[in-house]
Amino acid sequence: MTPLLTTRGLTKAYDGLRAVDGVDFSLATGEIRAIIGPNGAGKTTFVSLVCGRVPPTSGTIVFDGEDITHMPAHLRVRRGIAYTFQITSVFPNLSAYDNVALPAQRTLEDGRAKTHLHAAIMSALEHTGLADRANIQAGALSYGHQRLLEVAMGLALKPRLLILDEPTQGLSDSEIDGFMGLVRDIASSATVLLIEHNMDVVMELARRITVMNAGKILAEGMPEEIRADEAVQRAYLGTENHG
Amino acid sequence: MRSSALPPRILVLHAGVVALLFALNFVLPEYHHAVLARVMLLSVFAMGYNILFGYTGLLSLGHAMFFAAGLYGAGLSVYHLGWSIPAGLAAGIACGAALSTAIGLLALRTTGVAFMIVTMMFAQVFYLLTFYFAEWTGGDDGIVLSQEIRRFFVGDFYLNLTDPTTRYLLALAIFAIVLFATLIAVRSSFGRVLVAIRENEDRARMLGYDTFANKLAAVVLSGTICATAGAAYALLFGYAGSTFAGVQYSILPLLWVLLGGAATTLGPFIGTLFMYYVIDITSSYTSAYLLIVGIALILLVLFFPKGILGTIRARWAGWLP
Amino acid sequence: MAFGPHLLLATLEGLVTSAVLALMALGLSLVFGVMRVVNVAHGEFFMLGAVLAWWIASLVSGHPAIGFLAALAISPLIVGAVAFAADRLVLRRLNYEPEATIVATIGLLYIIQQLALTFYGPQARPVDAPFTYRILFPWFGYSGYKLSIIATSALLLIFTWFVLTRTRIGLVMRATQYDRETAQAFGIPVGRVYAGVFALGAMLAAIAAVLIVPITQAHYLMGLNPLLLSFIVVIIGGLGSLRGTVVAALLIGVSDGVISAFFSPTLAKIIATLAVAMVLVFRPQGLFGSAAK
Amino acid sequence: MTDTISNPGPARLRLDRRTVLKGVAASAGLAAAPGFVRYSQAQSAAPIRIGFQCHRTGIGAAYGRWYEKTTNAAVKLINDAGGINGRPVEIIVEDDGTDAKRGAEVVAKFASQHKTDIVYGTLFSHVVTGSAPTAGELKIPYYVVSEGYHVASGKMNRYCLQPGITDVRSQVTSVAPWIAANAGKKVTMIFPDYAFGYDHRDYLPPALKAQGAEVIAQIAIPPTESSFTRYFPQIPAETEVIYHVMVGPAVLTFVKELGEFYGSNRPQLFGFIDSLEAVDINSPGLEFLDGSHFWEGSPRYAQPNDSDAQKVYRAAVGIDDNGAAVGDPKDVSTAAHMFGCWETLYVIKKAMEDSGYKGPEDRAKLIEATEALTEFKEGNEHPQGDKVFNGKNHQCYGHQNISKLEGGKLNVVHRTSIEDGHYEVEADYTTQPL
Repeated sequence: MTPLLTTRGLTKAYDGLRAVDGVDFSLATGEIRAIIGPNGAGKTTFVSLVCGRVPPTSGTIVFDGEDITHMPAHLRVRRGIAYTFQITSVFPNLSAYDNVALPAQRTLEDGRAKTHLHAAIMSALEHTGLADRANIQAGALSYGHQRLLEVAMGLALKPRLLILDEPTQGLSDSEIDGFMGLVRDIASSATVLLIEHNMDVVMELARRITVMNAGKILAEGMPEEIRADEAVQRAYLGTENHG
Repeated sequence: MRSSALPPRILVLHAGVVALLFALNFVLPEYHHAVLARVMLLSVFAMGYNILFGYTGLLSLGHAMFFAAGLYGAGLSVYHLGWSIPAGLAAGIACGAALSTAIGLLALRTTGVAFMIVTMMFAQVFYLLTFYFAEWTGGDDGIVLSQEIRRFFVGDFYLNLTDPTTRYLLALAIFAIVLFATLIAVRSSFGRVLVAIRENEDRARMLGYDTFANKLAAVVLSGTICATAGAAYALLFGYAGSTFAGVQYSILPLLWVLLGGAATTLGPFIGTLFMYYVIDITSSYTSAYLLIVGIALILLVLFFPKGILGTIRARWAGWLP
Repeated sequence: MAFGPHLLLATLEGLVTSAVLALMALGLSLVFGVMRVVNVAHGEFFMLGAVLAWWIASLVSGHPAIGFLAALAISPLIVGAVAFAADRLVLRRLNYEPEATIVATIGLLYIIQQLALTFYGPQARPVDAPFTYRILFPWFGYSGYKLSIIATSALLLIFTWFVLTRTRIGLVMRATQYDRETAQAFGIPVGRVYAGVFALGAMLAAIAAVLIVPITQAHYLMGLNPLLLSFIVVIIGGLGSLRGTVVAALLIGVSDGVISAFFSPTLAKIIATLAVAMVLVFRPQGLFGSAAK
Repeated sequence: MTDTISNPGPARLRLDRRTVLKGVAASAGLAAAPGFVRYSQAQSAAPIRIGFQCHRTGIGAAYGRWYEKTTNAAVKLINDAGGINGRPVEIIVEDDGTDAKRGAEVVAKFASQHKTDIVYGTLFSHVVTGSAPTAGELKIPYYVVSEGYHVASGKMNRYCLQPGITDVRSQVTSVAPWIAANAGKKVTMIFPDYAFGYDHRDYLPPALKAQGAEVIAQIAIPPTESSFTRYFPQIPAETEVIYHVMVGPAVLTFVKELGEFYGSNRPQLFGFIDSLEAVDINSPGLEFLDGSHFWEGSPRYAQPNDSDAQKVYRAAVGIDDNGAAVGDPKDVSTAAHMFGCWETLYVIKKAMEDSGYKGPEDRAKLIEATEALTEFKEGNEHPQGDKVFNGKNHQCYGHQNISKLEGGKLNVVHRTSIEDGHYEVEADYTTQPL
């Protein structure tokens, strides 16, 4: 099976500092993949390159057999790459409903048809348990609900690849449990790429784990393999208390 | 804002405003009747500005050029080419659409304060061009469309643009069309995207929107509406001059919109009306009316930062579009 | 006139424009850089500086230089005080919100302009230059005072640069510019810094005005054009970059002068404005410094 | 309609017939038009209301202030002498901000809010042009004191008149012979790149050509400019006369820079005093103008041969022998133009008396009565000098003064004849319906 996403020699340099340094990466359809690594390892930069928020210095990105290296971000989204932000960035002055309406109207081919749009919005909101909060301004929602709304917006994009950047940060334990259920649910229809610090969540959800350090891939494998990997332990032990 | 269909009370409010303005045609004293006709046209200018500034969050200081594009597009084609009044109106609107497309393509490469300055500079170029081509435009003196030209037949229907009632009703028609067009546009999915761009452009892009194309559409829509106001102004009031391309006519719609309430459909009208009467009344008592305008602006921004309608929406009527 | 001398004259004229523009734009740039406030009333501070210069000079008898120097010393102080008060009374209460401050400074513009019209009048009034010396080139004569403006402006710019980069005041300002919250956490009195920066920006405009008033006269509507030009300089130069501001002022001033040597006056203005607009369009981050935050 | 001008007799008869008809129409409309009731009830005592469109703010404010002073002085004299048709005159002032749009609004405000009988007093030509359509539509007589060629050109409408000041085209034409004979044959023009400048640009070259002189360069300065030196190299070296007509606050800069550029070795200078209205001619930097010549409508400085009427006028307006406000030598007047306000008010008075003007219903009669005027005699009503009036293009023509600046004063050295300013009049407003 051809992988959904591959990168070859992907590099991003800022003033000579290589935040992402020659990454070769491959992701199979239907996978739940976690990327872990210490702070500053280049995880967020890497996914930003994939979704097109940041232009690469060199290297190629192929999505579903198509070279998207120089494709503008919004076209990548239309091809099925969805990105949920590390820092919550819902539209605070719009209602939760309108927040979800934005991606939903974009994806629906018949997006102008109100009933279909409405159905799509409500389905995403129900999926994330926010249906009863549809008319509340997003800025007035609790932090946990804003994170969920972020996911609902990602879902409404009907993504083939959903990139979740630190989705559980700031959530309570019970919220995290619910969240993991949600991700598993999503994985039935989309490939998930997850940046996560919470190792419990990673071990629980991910089928494979990629470890990054200093802009490079340090290791990759099944959760157990990663847990046993000496290089990984060194990298983590060397930078204890990274959060 | 559950669905994009217009909720009844919003429809009633807007239809009610239009109906009220229509009724005022029959009861207003002569002077205020004439003032309101002018204010309606100027508030169309403000509504156009509001699309870009209020809803899309792009602060332009060059909208006088779009107003003036309509003004001259209509005025010059009627004056020099002998076009009919309806053709002149169409020419004015077309000029505005063409100019706003060109300006949008260039100016939207910038953001923030740079966008503000670039639009201001393009407007300055436009202003100077009206002098450079003074042979046609009449420079600051401008051109006068004679009364004869402004009395004409559309089919069998006689229109006399020098007649106050005709003028009032035409101004109202344009006002109503633009008001409802704005209402529909801002409540459509397109309007939602514009607001999303205003709130967080990067996020909107990551939802799959071509934000450049959407911003360009907003500039063109906004510029075309402003040009409509300009074209109608030239034809209804019979005058086109470079004053209208000056920088103060770029600042005025900003003030009107901020006063009435940015990103509210009726705010531009209320702001224009309010500002007009503040100047009109105070200037009768003192030549220092600019002082009063200045103080009023500062008090307003201190105590009603969201403008008149914006404050009402925030405190009492969240449903206002 | 032959082309060489023509170009020399155009360049000299451009340098004078640049010298005044650099001071004024620096004021605008500081206010924008540190406070993120687009001060639309900046041109009125310039006008106020010129009008006060006339008033002060008319109170002082004796050699014109005395009146001029008194104006140069006192006028910026008064303008600075007005700006300080405006910051405390209005801008601070608006929490320096971008849109609100634009409206407020437009209001301020109207107020200052109207007060100038009421108390100073609609006339254009000159201030005597501190000295009159006409430099005689083989092809044309040139005002010695104008050349002295270039030198004075250069000295003032160097002084400002020194203050901004080599003193504690500059450090505090840069810290505030970099991150308001953090600066506050480190015990920097951000409120006072803001008021001070706003006053300083206005004072720079006033100094520019006092320098120019012996050649262009004080008039209550004189603020608009310099304001527009300063905006352009600030953006072209890159926000908050002193070096960029100076270079951009030079570029705008001299190109304005030189372009006018080739075309009819109105066309020259059109071309110069369009050229600068295109620079902004195709290099939106300005010629120097990074993109606006 | 030509006989209306050449032979006022029959016109008067026809006016009367029309008056009757109008009177019937007016009384029929009275019940429905509350605005007119006041006039019909209190016709004899109610003042005649003149709306004064004044440049109180904006770029024309310096002129506006003196236009207002002159207007008040003239109205006081008119009222002291019994008013117009036995009714006092009341001036209602509205500021137009020297803005074309606001100008039109102000005219509408006079017509329908203040219900003034007429509108009067505008100076800046873009305000006149912007306001004229409104005046025409509201059928309110609009007497301007602008000196622009707009009214005379026929581009306004029948309700616009300029009976108190000669238009620029005529001014330019009348000074051209003197320039060619006394200053030089090769002329370079420097003028503002807007309407006021265009009148000079268009009409000086043919007028000079007729006198065997020529314009060798025209330099139009854009309206936003505040510094001029860079344009001076465009003045050809063979220039004998620089003809300059800058207006606005930048004019002092212009003169100073010209002085620095040329030093004492300068071509002849001929300017329109418009540049230096309300500016002290002895301001620092203006020394350079010493010995140069200016057009003046009415002389700023008292002249040895001033008529008694001129003395009365100066005393009434309150300007001293130097043309500054009595008691404030720094407050210099706009003497070369503001006499036009005075004279226009007296023309209005004459026309209202001729037409037996009673109220707004007589506005058409007032226009026709004004059109019927042909000449104004020098005297207290017309202190600047005698004038002829053309009822067809609604424009008056008078003498112009050429003054030399010497010893810190402007001394009149030549006074043109009315014929000097003659040009072919093509416009005819009297063919338009009222």
